[in-house]
Amino acid sequence: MTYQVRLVQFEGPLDLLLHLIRRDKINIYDIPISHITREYLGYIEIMQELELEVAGEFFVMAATLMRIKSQMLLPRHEGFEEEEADPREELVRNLLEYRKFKEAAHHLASKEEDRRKVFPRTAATPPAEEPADEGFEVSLYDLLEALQSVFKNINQQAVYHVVPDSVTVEQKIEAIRATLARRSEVLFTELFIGEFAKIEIIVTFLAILEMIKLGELVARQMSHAADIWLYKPGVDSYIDANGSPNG
Amino acid sequence: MDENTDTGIDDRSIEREVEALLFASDIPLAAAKLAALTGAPSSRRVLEAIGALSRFYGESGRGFTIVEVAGGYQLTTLPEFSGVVSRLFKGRKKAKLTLPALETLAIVAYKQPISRMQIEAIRGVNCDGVLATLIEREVISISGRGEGIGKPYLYSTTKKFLEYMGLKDFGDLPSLDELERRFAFDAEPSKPLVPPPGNQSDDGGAPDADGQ
Amino acid sequence: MDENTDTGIDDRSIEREVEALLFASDIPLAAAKLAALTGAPSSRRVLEAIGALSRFYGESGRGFTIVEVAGGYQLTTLPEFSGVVSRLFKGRKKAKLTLPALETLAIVAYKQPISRMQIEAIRGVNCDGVLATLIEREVISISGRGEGIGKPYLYSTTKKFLEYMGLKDFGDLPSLDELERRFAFDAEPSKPLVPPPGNQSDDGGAPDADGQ
Repeated sequence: MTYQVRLVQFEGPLDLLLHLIRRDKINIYDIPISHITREYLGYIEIMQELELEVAGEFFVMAATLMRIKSQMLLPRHEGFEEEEADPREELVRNLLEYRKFKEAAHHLASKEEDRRKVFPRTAATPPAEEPADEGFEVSLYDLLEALQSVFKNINQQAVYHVVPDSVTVEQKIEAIRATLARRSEVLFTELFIGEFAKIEIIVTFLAILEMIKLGELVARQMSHAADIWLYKPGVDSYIDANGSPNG
Repeated sequence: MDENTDTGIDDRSIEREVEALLFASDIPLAAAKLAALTGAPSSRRVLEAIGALSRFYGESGRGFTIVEVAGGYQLTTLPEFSGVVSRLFKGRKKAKLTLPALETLAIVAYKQPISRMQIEAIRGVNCDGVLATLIEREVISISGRGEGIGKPYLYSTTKKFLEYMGLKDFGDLPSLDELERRFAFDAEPSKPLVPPPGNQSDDGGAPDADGQ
Repeated sequence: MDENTDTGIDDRSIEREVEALLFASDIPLAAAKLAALTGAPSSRRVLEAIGALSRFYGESGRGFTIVEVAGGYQLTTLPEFSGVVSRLFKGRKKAKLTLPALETLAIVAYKQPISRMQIEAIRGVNCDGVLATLIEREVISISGRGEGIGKPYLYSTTKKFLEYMGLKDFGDLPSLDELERRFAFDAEPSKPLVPPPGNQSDDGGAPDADGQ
């Protein structure tokens, strides 16, 4: 019996129905609903006998099939046949739609198979960056420590300011870029001067982090607990946001 | 960079830079991107370089070649080395996608952007697990939210989908019509039981983009 | 495989397999490993193949070469292309999170667990899309449900958030809870110096009404 092997392969009720249609060479546009319902229920029974877990969707479909079957048995009104919807219509549409994608899935499977035979480069190792010149690069931990003192500072001032408009990280990045265009370095704490709203400080902090990530900023200090300075790294091969060479 | 010169030296230097870039990249690179990075005067010049490299690899019997995939170009090993390279990656290579995953992926590819509910309406089964797998494999991603109750997430395929399948672009996939025609052996009903698609928009599940 | 033959054909096939392996590998491969994978009769034979490949790359002016590193062999671009290749990677770093996403991430990081409504109250704009992106990027996740109407989902950052922020010294870091205490985020002035928020819900400056 090939049943057991095949059963577990059905992905859902539509899959099972398509299998039955193919197996019994049924015209999908004119499904003998009594026959297909009987076969379908037979499969579900076997699945249960084998104590396979039958997903709820299979039972929903069983109910649908039985409803269609009973509708088919109702007498048809003479002369109105044209306008009366065939009870099978929706099911057939679903089957046709599903079948297309099942075919597409097989197509993808063969593409996947072909592609798995070839291997792209995996070693995407960026070239080493230039070594740090003075001091050492600070970690996120150091930056968070520094941020902490910024917060302490405003808490002591106990001033509650409202930011006029929501400040974006983008705007902050622009502001920091502008500062660094004028000067080669800036104190970490300096960037927070005049900022009292927490959200604004957070946004500034995030802007600094993002610029460090993007390689636009380097944070260094001469020793732990010393002031943190932010520098512009080497400017030679800088690329702007549009990806066009700029240096 | 330089003016558009037609000296062989310039061509050769673009070719070498293109080669170095393709070699260093782990993702396909578009011709326009390669042109911008190398300072080549045009994408056409880049394509010439790619053609020249490709011929050279073939003639000199390299173990790799250049393929066009996901809207760009990529170096890959030749299929004939699949055995030996697979041995290298043994145990490390990700499993093939399962049939349910491929089915779901196919639906997303053809109907994107599409919600989970809409996918489930087509497949007739719950798709939570498969969607999570596909997102994890980075072949689909959440691309937005739909209208209606709960503003459902909408899913679309990623660039990595094309790369994973080795497809140049979506035109590389058979059209839905073409897929349907593969079943032409089915006896057509004398009068169509199912009306041509496109004129029922009320079933809530089906997106309306399936007309073509 | 075969007996140790000294025909050129056999050498050439080992050479091509070695090339395909070096090409595809993400780590340096030792000669012995290459011998085992290709079925070359000896490491010496592999070294000969590597030598031949290396000479060929040099003579034909390839953009890459073979280097010996960490006890193995690896293909790598030539130093002269480091400029153009680093532009490639620099450009890529940009494609990380968008700025609205970063802003939302900042709010989640410092106010977690937090609902979408609360985030939107701070940012003053709809955050559906960004939240979906952040979830997909696995830097935040749904961590529970809040009180009140509809029991809204609450969002928190994930471990991956720390990785994303470039955190190397993971273990040394204070937990976010600890950070929050350190930053005394919710410690508002005991007597508010300005009227409580509510009359300026669009400003992003008054996120604290939800305190305790």
